[in-house]
Amino acid sequence: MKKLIAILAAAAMLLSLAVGCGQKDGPDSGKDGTSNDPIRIAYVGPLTGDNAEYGQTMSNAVQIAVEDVNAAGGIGGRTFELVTFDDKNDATEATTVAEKVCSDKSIVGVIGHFSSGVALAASGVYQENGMPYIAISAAHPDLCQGDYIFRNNALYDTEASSMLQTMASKGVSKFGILVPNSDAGVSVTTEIQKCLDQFGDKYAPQLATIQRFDDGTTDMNAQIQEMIAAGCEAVYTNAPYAQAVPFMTQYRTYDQNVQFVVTAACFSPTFLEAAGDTANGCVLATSFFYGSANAAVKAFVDKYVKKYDSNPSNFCGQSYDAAYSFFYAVEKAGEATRDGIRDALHEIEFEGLTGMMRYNESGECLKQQTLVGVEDGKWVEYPGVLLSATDYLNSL
Amino acid sequence: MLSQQIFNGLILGCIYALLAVGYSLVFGILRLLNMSHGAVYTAGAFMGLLGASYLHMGAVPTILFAMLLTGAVNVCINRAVLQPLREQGAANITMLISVTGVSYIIQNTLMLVFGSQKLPFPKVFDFGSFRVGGVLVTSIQVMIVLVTVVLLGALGLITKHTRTGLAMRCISQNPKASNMVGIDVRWIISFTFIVSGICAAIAGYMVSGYYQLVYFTMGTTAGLKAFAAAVLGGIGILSGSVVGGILIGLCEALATVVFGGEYSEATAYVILFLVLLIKPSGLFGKDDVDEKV
Amino acid sequence: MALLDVRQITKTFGGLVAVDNLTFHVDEKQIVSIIGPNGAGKTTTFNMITGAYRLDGGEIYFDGQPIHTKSSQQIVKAGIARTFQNIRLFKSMRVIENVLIGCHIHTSYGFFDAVFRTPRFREAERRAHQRCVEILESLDLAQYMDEDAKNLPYGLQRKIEIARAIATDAKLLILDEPAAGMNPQESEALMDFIFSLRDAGYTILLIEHDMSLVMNISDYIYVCEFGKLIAEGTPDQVASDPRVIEAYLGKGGAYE
Amino acid sequence: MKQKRFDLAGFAGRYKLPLLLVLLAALAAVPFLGLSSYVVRVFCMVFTYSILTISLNFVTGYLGATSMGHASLYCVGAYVGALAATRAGCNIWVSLVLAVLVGCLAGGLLGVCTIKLSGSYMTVTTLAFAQVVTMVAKNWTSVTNGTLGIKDIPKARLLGAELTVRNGGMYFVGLGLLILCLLFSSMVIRSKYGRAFIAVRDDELGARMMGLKTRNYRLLGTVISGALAGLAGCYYAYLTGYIDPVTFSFDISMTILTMAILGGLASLPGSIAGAAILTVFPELLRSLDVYRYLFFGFILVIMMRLRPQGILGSVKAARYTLPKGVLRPAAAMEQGKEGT
Repeated sequence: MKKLIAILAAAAMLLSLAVGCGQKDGPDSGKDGTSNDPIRIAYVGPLTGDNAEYGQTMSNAVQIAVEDVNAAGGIGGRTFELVTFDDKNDATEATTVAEKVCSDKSIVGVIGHFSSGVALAASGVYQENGMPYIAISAAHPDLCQGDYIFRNNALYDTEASSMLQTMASKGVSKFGILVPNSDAGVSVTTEIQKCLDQFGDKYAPQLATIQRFDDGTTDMNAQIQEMIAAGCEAVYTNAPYAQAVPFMTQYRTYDQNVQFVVTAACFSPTFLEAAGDTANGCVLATSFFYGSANAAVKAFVDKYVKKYDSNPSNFCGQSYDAAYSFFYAVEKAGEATRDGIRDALHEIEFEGLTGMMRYNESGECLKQQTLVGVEDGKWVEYPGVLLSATDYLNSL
Repeated sequence: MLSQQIFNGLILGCIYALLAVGYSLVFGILRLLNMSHGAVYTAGAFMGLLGASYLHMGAVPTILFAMLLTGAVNVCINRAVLQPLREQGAANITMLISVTGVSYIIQNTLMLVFGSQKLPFPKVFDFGSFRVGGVLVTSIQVMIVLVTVVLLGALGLITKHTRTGLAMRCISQNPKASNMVGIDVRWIISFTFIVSGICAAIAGYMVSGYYQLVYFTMGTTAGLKAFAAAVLGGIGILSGSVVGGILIGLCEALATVVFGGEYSEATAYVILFLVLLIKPSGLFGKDDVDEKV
Repeated sequence: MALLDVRQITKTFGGLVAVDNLTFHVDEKQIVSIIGPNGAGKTTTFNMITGAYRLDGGEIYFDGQPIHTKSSQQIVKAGIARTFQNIRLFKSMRVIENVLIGCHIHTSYGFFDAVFRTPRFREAERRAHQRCVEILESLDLAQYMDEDAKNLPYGLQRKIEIARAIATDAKLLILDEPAAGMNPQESEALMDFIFSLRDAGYTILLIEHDMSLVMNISDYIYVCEFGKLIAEGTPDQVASDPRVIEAYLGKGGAYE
Repeated sequence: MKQKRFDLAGFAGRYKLPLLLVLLAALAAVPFLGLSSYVVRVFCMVFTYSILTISLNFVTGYLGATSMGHASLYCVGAYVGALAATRAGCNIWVSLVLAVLVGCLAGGLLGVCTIKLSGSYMTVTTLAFAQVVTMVAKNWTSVTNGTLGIKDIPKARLLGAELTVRNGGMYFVGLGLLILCLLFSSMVIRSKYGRAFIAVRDDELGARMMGLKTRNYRLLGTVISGALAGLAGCYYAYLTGYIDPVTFSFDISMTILTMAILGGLASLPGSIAGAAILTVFPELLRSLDVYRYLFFGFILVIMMRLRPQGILGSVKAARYTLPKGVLRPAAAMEQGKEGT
């Protein structure tokens, strides 16, 4: 008897799949784009698994953007609605979810996917199904090849140039870099080397050593020893803060006054709490600063803190702007269809939380980065230190 | 510089050993690949965090608090999930999946309760650092070595010189026979799970104190390393799992120097493979391969 | 000429000499028993003959060919099959599948024959299954054919092990304490069964403690103690040999 | 007398052909039911994981050696397929053959490495093997393009037409590969090789005493498992269009192992049931978002409690099917009929 129950259970589950996802499709309004049902935008990202924190904070930011636009009466009288999906930051899940999102006619735009590999895998599906997708944290150099694929975060060449400018501004003579053995690590290293070749001998600081670590390791002592041996006065790492914080605390035990340069991945309140006084003096380049005086930024930060009682990170700012890119695109296109949005995205231009939002013909949005640092436990902005990559090259 | 690297490798090894010891206890007695041990270790770390940061208890009460709760969690896993399966005569491989399910449950519960963000863990046993012959040593590192030695000694004492320890060794050889001679197999297995939970809590507390960071998926890679260390040393041999852990820690540290950071983890596993090639039952494992015909 | 000729074989485990210069032979269609108290080296001798242990000295000839250097696979192919002291049937397989494993070395077809179900595969499988059905019917085990081996009573499992040994087309059957754990009726049935094997042309080499079985069934008996041969002869000679009595019953016991 | 139970497996055994044809017809109709490409893609993933579970069964189910590094063979197949497609411009059919051959080599290498090992020692070696494969994939940048992975893998083509998930092409490729793999596996298992595998699993020493070269069979098992995993990997590469070393992580190895055990070890229909359930369930729970894997954990624990031997684990027909031309002995006639 037990065998029969088990097999019936298996069959029931299989059946419920076809039913399960059938009714999840929303009203079929996307097609003509004129009926007055809410326009649905999807956020897809890691809500569980190792990077759950990033996924959840980004989807919070998009939720606030949707609430803001609805409060302002929506676009052309139509309100927006956010639908969230989990991809566990895994390429296989991401492609399956992308397929699910594309098959739901009521969804007209997608924001999300955390790491580059996952974003790349999913963008293939979005391009094939004609779904406009804005990536907000994947910096893989050749992500934006399809015309439906856009990106609203700093590319590695901007990242590399800002870092090198920071090293020069701090008067560092020798610096080292610590990168994860991942697509992020490899890409940033290539870009840094490219910049150094371009700068040639007009650029004083010298790259002493490149150290790598496996994803998931938190013990960096061995790499630190190599860097100390190479005589590094400053160290750059684009590791997420789960690895950056132990790296900095361990480094401080050997060398008190090393200068740390990190990335926007560390620009979050938990970084300050976790690093404590080790964070003092550390600097990073970001396109969003939650302490900035800008009114729109202040309003967003207050709403975010009230709703989720923690400060928004750099990714939150970029997610908010990505959501608004969709809203403005719907306004310009006059209709909520996927192709309409795709064409409109190229023409919109607005002042977002992370600076001027304008997508060039290949779908990239050139970010303007500002230098931010930690002084006795608080983030402080150093305006005007960083120039754009091309301006800095000409100034040399 | 090399001596500093070796010392760091030793500390990393002790960390793996701390975890491997808890692993080896259950592993030795039930021959079960206890995949949930990584998750229990994470739970231990979070209990430590609960005690230290939220309830502001001192170091020792926090450790006791963490040991108590994690031991209870581990024994619940045994009683609720594994014992019924054992009594049904289920194969070990079935329990491997139940235990994997348990590790999903624990990790996700921690995420839902404590949030998915990485939480700071207060500094532990922080009495400054000193130099010994060119090697910089911090107090927490000394404590880690001390705790590993003490833990190994205590467990060695329990298993070798107490009746319960004797019963544990009997059960690992032959559970049925132990039952026949009146050993309360159920209680001994639960006791083993409690001790293993306590070891996990200690390991969780020490490691979080060392890296000052706690997050709900910290147990996955650490759990695998502990499993590798326990097997490298020889299944069920406590001292073996410590030596195995230290060997893996040293390999990783030296591999970073020789090959570079990205090769360190793979090198540790290659060393493990080479040792098994030479001695198929681990460093100290008894060679029970050609059993009596 | 002897079917099995064992010459001065020796085996030591560390310092312990388990088998010490043991010599004996077994002729065609004979039932020969090796008896002796526990630890006399009987099973070790069996393991050396079947290639499970390496020899530390001496030679073994089967059908005139040296087999002490050969692997157990080659020895089984040469025609020696055995059963085990503690039954080693394949638990999750049916009775017929266990016996089919016995026929394994004689079912000759390649991997791709199996994948593409070539005529060579069909013919070899048909012949193997036919042979197994015949063996099972001859030992009247046919009605248990579909049962899982582990579900059958002890006596039956013994007979299935022997059936599996026969399936290897062996000339010499080595039975390692077949009567162990059997009640008198079962060992009586076993005796007739072994006689029927001998009449069917098989040569039997037996290790056994059940004296009544050994004395009634054996054509020739060798007695070992501490790895050394202490007596040999027909059942009557051995029964009255003082050294055998002493080895079994200790000094002073008179055995009329 | 034993209460007569409805012998489901025996029933399935006797009416095998009609049952299979009905199932096949149903599966063939799926892409034409107007289901969304999401459901079609889930089916494609069910096919991929079914082939992977069957391939794992050759090591864990039939040879009894728990392998926790199966994603490594899957990864080898995927990379061979991707490189053949991008670098050599082969179509899917050539890549599949290449992936199977290289899969055999990889399986053979794993087999040789673990030949002297058993139990947990073998398991940890498969883990080490998987770690090394990932390291090679990450660092051999000249060939595998390292951590950046291989993107824009061209779509499969048949007679000029492009096969994608949307037009159901890849669905039929997947279904075809699964059927091919099922036929191949059942032919191997219902032969002396299948019996030898199970004999080696139950009692290696006993098998050696029966004249079986047990090491050859263990090696053959891992080679077959490598070949089938290579097949699945190559299909996945064409299905997704992008692969990188992180995709084939330890989680994937554990998922495949869980599917094999949940479905029932050493049972081909069990492998498919396990793969189907553990691919479908996370999709069903998708609406739970954050709680998804909490539920998934509970499902695993409960499933193992209900069916420790797996859903189709110990499902066995009452009577052994003799090959044609072999008469069923009279004595076994009525014994077989009234069931075990």
